[in-house]
Amino acid sequence: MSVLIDKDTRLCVSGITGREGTFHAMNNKRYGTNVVSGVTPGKGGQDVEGVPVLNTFHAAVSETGANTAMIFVPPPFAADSILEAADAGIETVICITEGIPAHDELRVYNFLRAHRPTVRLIGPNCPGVLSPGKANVGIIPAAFFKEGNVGVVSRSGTLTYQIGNELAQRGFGNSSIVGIGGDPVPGSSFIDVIELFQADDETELIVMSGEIGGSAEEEAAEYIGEHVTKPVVGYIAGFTAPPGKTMGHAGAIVSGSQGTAAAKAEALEGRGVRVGRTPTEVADIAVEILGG
Amino acid sequence: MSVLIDKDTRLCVSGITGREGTFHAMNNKRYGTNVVSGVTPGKGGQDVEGVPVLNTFHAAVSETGANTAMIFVPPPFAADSILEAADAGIETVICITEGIPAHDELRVYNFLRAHRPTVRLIGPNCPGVLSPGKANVGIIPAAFFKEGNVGVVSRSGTLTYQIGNELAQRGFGNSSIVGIGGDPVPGSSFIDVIELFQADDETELIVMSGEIGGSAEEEAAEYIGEHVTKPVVGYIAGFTAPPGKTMGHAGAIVSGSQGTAAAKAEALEGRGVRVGRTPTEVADIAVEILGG
Amino acid sequence: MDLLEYQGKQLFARHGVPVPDGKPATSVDDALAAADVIGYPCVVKAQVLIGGRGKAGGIKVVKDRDEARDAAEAILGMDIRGHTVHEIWVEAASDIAEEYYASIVFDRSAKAPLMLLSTQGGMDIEEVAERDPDAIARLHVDPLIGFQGFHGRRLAFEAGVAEDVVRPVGALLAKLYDAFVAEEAMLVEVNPLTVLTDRSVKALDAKVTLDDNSFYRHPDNAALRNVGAEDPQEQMAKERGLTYVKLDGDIGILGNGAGLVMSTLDVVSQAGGAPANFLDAGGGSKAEAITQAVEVILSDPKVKAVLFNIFGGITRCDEIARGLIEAFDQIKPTVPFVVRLDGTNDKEGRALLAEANLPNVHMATTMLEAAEKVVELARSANVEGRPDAALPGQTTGGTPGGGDSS
Amino acid sequence: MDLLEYQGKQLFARHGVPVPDGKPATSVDDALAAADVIGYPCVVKAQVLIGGRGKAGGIKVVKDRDEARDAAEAILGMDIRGHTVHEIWVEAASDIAEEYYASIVFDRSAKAPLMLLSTQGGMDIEEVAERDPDAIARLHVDPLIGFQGFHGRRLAFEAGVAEDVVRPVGALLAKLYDAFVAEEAMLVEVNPLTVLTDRSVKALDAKVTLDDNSFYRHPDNAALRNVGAEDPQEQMAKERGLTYVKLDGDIGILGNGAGLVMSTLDVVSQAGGAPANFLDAGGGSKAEAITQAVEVILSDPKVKAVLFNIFGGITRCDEIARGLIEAFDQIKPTVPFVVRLDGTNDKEGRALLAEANLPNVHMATTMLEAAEKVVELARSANVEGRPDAALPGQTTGGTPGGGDSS
Repeated sequence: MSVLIDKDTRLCVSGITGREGTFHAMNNKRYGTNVVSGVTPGKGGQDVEGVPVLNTFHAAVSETGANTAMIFVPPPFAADSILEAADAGIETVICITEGIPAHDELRVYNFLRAHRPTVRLIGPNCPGVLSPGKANVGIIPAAFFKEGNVGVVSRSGTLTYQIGNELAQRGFGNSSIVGIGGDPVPGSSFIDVIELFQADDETELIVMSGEIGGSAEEEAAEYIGEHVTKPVVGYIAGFTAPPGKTMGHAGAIVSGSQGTAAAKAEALEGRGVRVGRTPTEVADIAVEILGG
Repeated sequence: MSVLIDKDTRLCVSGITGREGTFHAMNNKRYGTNVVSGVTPGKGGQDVEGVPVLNTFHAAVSETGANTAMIFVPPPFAADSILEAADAGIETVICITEGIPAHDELRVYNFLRAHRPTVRLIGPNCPGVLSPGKANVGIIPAAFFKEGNVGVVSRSGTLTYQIGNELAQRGFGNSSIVGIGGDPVPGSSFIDVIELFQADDETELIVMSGEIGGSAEEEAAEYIGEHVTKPVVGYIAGFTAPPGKTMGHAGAIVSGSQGTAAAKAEALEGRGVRVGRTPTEVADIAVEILGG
Repeated sequence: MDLLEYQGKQLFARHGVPVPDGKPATSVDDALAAADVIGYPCVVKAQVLIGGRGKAGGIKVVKDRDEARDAAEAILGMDIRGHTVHEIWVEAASDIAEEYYASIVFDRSAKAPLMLLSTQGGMDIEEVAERDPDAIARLHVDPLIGFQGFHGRRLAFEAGVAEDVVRPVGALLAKLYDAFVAEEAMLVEVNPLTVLTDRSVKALDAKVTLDDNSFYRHPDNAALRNVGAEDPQEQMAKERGLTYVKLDGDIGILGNGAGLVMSTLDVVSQAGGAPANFLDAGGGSKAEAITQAVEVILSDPKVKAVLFNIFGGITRCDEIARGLIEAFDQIKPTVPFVVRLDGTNDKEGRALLAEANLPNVHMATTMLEAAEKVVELARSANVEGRPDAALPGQTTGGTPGGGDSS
Repeated sequence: MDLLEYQGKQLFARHGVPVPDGKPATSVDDALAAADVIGYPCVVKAQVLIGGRGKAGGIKVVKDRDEARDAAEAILGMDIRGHTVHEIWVEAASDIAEEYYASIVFDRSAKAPLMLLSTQGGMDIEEVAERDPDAIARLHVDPLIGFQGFHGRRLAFEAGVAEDVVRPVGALLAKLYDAFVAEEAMLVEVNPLTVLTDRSVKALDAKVTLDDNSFYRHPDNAALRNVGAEDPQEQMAKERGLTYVKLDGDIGILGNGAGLVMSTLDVVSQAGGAPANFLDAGGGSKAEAITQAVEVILSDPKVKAVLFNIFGGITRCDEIARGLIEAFDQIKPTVPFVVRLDGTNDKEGRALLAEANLPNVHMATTMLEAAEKVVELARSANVEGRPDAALPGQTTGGTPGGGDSS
């Protein structure tokens, strides 16, 4: 098994006719992802290297049976595209777009939770989801990862690659890699994804990679302490980040005494989660637990 | 048993310090309703004939254990008061106020359904709820009704009294009388209340009194056909109402060919519901079914 | 409240919905001045709250001042299906390439605004719906998130609007939704929604119904009340704060509670009578309101008999009786009354009426009995040729047992 | 982006939040002209993005023109905790009866705006929260229904504001919420929120943080960028569209991906080094961006060594290598570089660098190794007393193995 995406994924890519959209859609397709369609308003009827383009997500669902969306449109159009996908009945929406206004994210998050509770949004501002050997939706470079039993969930893209690569070098693969994104209001939290990994037969160990800002890691620590029986290894980036500065990700900011890396590591360790101080150490701990 | 209100009802009255608010709150209290408090912003600390007044519903819940609200404030303040009651944790909100803007009702309805799904709103623009012998919340003149096994649900106040009175004259009483109100977007529909009566041990027969406008009666007919095993007697007012005219209730309007009394009666009869042509005939049918 | 076309367009314009330039006028001179400013050719349009203006000759394209004068003269004062034209709207002529249809309805069943879009504009949408339901794209907007870009695109693509105007049509729908929400409308309809030959998109007609209950926060809308277009009795009732609807018959009806009054109309009809009005005196009516209500009912010259059907809840029957006595004192009605008083303080009310011994007032004990009695009285009045007018303060005499003479 | 007090007040005023009259000024003359219009007494306030202005002498009440001149002269150019005062705000004096505190925070955990109200205004709210948490009333507003009247009343009653101002304080909070949502703020804070002796309610200070990502639809807010207050390197980076944060150390850092760069800072610190900056070259960086990034990093005269830590995903390591080669060609850096290239096209990238044989560029195979190496190089540069400036285009020579001489 795996989480969120697999061989049953039928992907529709919003923004497929853009340069980046085409590039990554085709990349995902080459990996084996079942890319059934794309959406670009006004380009319905065209195709992108054989993948049909439709005007709306509603048409993509009814005409191509899409069940998963990848959002690859610029920030002014992203919230609309997410809502459209959800309205059309898409179950899993993975939004890569970076730079969506925080108030848009707030509205989308609250609307989906209350009005479209069965829809799962991953991202925005995330690298996507990879289930090695099954499907890749997003921009995660699949070559660094192989099938295995480590589930990875992370706020950061490159850091995920770094950790995944170190695991791979030690012979371990992944059930799924989930980038939840670095924005202030991610559609899915650590808890949401950890819950999936806990329920996933294939996953034997969970790596969660957090960073400064917000309290998602603290909340995850609480949740892990109460609900997770699988071993979890943590990492937190940003111990040396100064307060009041946004560190690249819109969500990565220490506000006053809130959201520090130290507090997050402490919260995790307080719940028995081992926290590596470098990506290498994370891989070492994972290998040690799995008895590599 | 009874529905919505009973001896466990702990009522807080919004607008208790107004002339009408005081009159009906005291009337309800004399009937035996447990009126625990009232809310009037700025008059916290006062009392109305011994009933403590608080500034907010939150205080009313935490300090007086209120679980039911009666809203008796003018239209510009009613939506706010309903939302406040729901936010404070009140379970049953009964709104008497007439003249609330339809768009306010739309927002309140949709918000409560999705974000406060455990809150039940009765009204607005309704006479309230009476469970004879147990509690009275609203303006229904309790003297015309006695305890019994007929559940009544109605869009109209006086018509309810008329029907209830005719039943009482024939020796039949009521489990509960529920006025759902005559507005375009009632908080609870016929279906919501019929579902309660169907589940209520005491209720043996259900009378639903509808009127022109909307499609609530047609939807109820559908529901009754599929889910209701108890006998239902119907009444529809407005057979002679001209199209395009609002007949007193904001919701009572035939729009084009939509919402006519004939169509509603037909829908009910199509599902095996006997529909009386006059209030007297409704009482006669009920008596006949109950074998009086 | 329904708005006239031009009021609707002015409301649209406030929210950025594109409409042709235009000016309202109530005289031929004003119309000519407007046409001169707007330029020729232009369109002179009758402003009435009824459809079928075009067929009735209420819309004329004019190409110069003379034609404008002829059109304004012909249209002002014209009767269109019972509506007299008091105002006209002079509007720039449009070079139309396509006619679409768009509307937003307050959908009570779905508890959400329902948006409709069709490329078959310019005709009655109910006909289109019957003939070719697939020609109408429709969707509900969740009021908590509001109109999103995708709503407009979906409607436009599903309705099949021309590819080059998908975007402007979507933008117009967004503005229309803004107007619908901000002005608290129950209906906004644009028929036709036109694409001009320059491919710009404009609302060429406007039908707007506003929610009267929202007027306390929209004083501008409240002021739009098109008083001239209202029935004189309805206007009189409105001024007195009464809920009154004029009907065609000859039996005046007063009751307390909308449901009970509607039911009373039905029962009177079943008894073979024809109600002259719907009048809900409301809950907790006081004597003064009753007196005013009688005044309004009797101001309709067709009324030959009046039925009071009261089931007192909050309403106290003694107050009703006092109001009726006062009305007889002030107005001295010449038509017979049937009164049914039940509920709170009914004994006291009946006692008061018995004591007052009003002329030609008949008591009934049930709704059905009351209905049958009033129908009978109205019928005999017709037979005896009661004069047509019984206006307040006016004594007509001649009706059996009525009038101030008794 | 953080706004200056007066920018915040102007933003408040647009949404009806009551603020005292005032005018901004950047010179003593302008300040005097402003004060003359506003009238005396008035208040001259330093506009800087840092707290503690009052204690530092940056706020002065003046009762006439002479005092106004003295104040403006003293405050303009003043240094307040490292911030130079370039602008002042001249404001009508207020007769204060009570000082409250109000704010709205974009609460990421609750995914909703969090509103705070306290009667203990005029002091640091975090201190109040610690000393007397019950003194702060707080509630979340569901963003789909927005601020309701009851939110304002509940906050006001729970905070214990004076009974006579419950209503105006609630009204102010409603407007503040409007501003928060309409301007897409991450924070709006009013401290103090004052009740004047005439019992009117006014925002006497304004702290506003806007969401930079929303600027595409708020061109007016985007234009507010208080460029003068920004660090020169950060300004330079912004112009080039780079994500850069200035830090205190001497090791320049470049990586791809915010998480990886944060992690790199941490690892360098663990190795005993002090990063000079955070620079995320982003996903899919092209050679040109890398060249510009090097320029920005080296514009900081404190930088003594630079670490490139690249794990290529979308980013191709050969593009990074090309950018670095180009940067050396254009800028001719005089400080040592440590480069770790991993991921997509890493072999090609390393081959390009090997071929280019750039002066004083050291390759590393892991992040840890790279960090240790760069720390060592920076340390030896310090020991050898490298000159302070290494601005682009400027050749300094003297550093071992660096410079254009090699």
